Amino acid sequence: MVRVKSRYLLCEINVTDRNSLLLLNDKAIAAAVKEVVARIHGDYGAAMCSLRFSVKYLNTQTGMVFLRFPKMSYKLLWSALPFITSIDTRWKKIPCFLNCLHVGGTIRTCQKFLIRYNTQQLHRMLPNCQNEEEKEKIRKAILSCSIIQGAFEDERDDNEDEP
Amino acid sequence: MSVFMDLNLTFSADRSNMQQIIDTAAYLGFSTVAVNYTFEPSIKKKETVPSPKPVEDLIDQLPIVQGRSRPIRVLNRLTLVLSELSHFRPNLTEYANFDLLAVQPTTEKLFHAACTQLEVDVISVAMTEKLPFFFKRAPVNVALERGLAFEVSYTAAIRDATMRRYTIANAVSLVQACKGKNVLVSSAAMKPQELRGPYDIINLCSLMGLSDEEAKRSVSSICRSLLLHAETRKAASGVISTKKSCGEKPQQQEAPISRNTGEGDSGEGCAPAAKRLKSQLTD
Amino acid sequence: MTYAGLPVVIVSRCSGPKVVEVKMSSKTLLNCETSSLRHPNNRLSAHLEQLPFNYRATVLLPDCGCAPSQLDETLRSFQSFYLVRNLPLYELLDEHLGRGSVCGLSYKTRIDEDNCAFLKANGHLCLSLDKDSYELLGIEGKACKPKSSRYVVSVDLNDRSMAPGRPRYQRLFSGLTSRLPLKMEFLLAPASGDPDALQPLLSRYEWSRHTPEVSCRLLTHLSRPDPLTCDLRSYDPFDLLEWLGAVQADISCDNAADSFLSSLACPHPSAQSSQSSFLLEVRGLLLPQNIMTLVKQLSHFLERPLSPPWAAVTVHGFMDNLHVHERHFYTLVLFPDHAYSLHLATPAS
Amino acid sequence: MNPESKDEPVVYQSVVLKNAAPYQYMKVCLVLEDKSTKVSAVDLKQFIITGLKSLHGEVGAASHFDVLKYDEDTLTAFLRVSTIGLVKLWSSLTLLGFYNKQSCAFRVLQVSPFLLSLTGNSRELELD
Repeated sequence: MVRVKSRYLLCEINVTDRNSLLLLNDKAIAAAVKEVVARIHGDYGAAMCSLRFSVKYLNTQTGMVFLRFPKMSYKLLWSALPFITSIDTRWKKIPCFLNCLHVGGTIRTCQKFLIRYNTQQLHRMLPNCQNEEEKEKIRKAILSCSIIQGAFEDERDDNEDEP
Repeated sequence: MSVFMDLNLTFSADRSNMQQIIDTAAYLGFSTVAVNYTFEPSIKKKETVPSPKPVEDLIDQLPIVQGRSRPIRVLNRLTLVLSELSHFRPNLTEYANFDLLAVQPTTEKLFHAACTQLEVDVISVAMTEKLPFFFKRAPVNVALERGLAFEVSYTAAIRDATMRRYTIANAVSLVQACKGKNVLVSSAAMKPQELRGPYDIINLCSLMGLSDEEAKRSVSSICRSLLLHAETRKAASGVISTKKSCGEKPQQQEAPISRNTGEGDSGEGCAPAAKRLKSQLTD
Repeated sequence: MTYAGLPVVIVSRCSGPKVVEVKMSSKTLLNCETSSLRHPNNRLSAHLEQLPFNYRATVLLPDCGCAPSQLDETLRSFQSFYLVRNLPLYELLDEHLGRGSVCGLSYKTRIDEDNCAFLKANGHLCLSLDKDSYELLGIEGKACKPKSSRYVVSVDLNDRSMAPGRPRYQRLFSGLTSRLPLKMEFLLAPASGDPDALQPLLSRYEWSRHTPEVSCRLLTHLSRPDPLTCDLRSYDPFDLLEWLGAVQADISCDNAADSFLSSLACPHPSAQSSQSSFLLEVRGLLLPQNIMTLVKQLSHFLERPLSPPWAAVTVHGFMDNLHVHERHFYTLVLFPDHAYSLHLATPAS
Repeated sequence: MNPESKDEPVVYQSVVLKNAAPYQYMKVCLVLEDKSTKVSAVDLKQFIITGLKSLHGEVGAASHFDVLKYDEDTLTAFLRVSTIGLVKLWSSLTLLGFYNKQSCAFRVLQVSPFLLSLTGNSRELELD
């Protein structure tokens, strides 16, 4: 079967109050992206965004999100993302901005990148720890990084939902 | 490249409107147009297939194509909106009255059937709604091999913003599925203001992901091969061709596919047409 | 260098033309050439020959102190041309006709859609055909572009193998009489200026005679590039052509940079012309020799007192012209010292 | 021109510019259902911007184009747009369907990278 090519964007949702991240869900983010694309790129953008766009993964703890765009129009759609200033959830409007960290051709490359990125972040946190207990926690987390794969869907998945 | 055609002008009983639409098409440089009759067959209501009006009843006078010295050619076409496979009756003689036969499948199953079995020329893709199915490569490839074309009509995109999104989105996924081959772009216009010129359409096609060359083909050569396809379909796979007796004076819609100049070559039969169709499609 | 910032600049001195092109997906093409009418190797006439059928020529005379009556006369002296209706193409193979005494092109045919035909002054008959017609004709030609479904068949009627009775002639003749009996409306002009050359044809077909239309427009308060402070040849060619286009289309160049409607401005440095300017125009079927005559007259005119500091001749070819495969025009800017700069444009559709 | 060329007028120079055209020029005509409607040049430009905004969003609306000339009687205009913005502008014109609730169409008469091409169209030659 011929594969329809996609691009995966790994984005970090930056908020002032980290607790508000917990209110987010896939739908709210997808709606925010569609809304901003329609505003910035009009009906054409909206049409391109209705094809094969989806929020593949969201971590409400870290604010990491995977967006899938069709390869032919990902640059156009990506160019609208910086104009997201807030995401509407059912409870409240969360002011935020998206920071794109990585663009990959498959979910797996993005996942690898994310693991490396998270490890780096943990390493940076380590010297800032106040006591031994916290340090131990982070060390454990670093060690566990290489095996937290269950959170992601299998890569083959995107081969199957070809239109 | 051959002449420009618009193979979908919506039929209207209003004579002056029809005249205006065809006049505008000629003014925009279309050498051939097809008047489209849409029919939605159902089992319950015993409706009859519409019969095409002869050109004289449709309009008063055939306009001259802009920049040329010949009049526009007007054909008829029937579009069946299918919701049940059994509604398509392949042997219906009424179908034979039309120069072109199109179906608009509403479900994935019907789309598959249209691509692989139905004896039609055009598969029309709905532009006014989000597609209820995906275009699968396999049936699309079969359709391409059989010389069918997929139709995108742009009038809906002019009427309304939501429709515009559906039109672009559906057209883009169609173009991806058939890799830009055999896409037919037509207007489905009901008013003269809804028609657009061939070069405007070619430019618009770039939004749908067609290359310039493919876009040009979609309003010219593909239309031409479709007409040949229709001719051979009616002529039993291109082997046997039936000719009307010469008693009738040759009418517009019966004229064989004329080579561009449309002059002096009416002696051509249907036999080489089948051969030419193939070469046209593979080039 | 002259055209700094633009892709290619090649300067070669007093030698033959040498052109280096940058590989890009080729679409718009602008060839700018500077030389002098007195230069022994100037290629002006060669360039003019490349556009065998012209539809319109204009002459812009900025700041002209005297009425250009002499040029007006030149334009009115151009030969008339004939529109012949329903001309079967095989007629052009006639010995007395298609052997260089007559030239012309099919009228109301579009090169991207229809079959077109051209009869050049050098006796070459060219046909641009779609695939079906090409196969029916059965004469060897070549595809317009690779993978294109259009073909060009070109035959030299002066060639010995094309003499009546020879096999190649017979093949073409029978092709155009039986297999592909093309009939077209044709614009024809006597290439040598002898109107009798057409007589055998005119006696058999419906025809009409046309003379080129000449008009003259007086322009006042023209803001124009000012060559006193700066050589005209140092302007960006696209800016210069844009300005010439604006003058011809009667578009104002006096816009503020922040104007809502248009920010079109005259190329800088510019000046208001102090005297009136003239724009002469001629429309019809113009041949390269007509243009050459015009250029010669113009260079005489520029030598006279009170004449403009320079003059611009713009010639539009017939759009559906085979030899330029796309619409095409050129602009010649002529100076009193016989120097010229020629801009040949080949825009894509 | 090189400074030497003043003393030496027989300099030969040939330059080829490929795809360097900075602008594209369009000759367009607005066709309205009600022929008596008046449209000013400013209205026209506003209308085109609305079309750009609806099809290509804020990015489209921000792209610059000039109305070089406009004839109110025939509703014909010359537009200038940067070469990269042509597809966007043209497609917006194509899909503009309503002017103040009456149906309309933009007829694109000619497009060229040279304004001069728009002044001489041999296809307009009428001899009949």
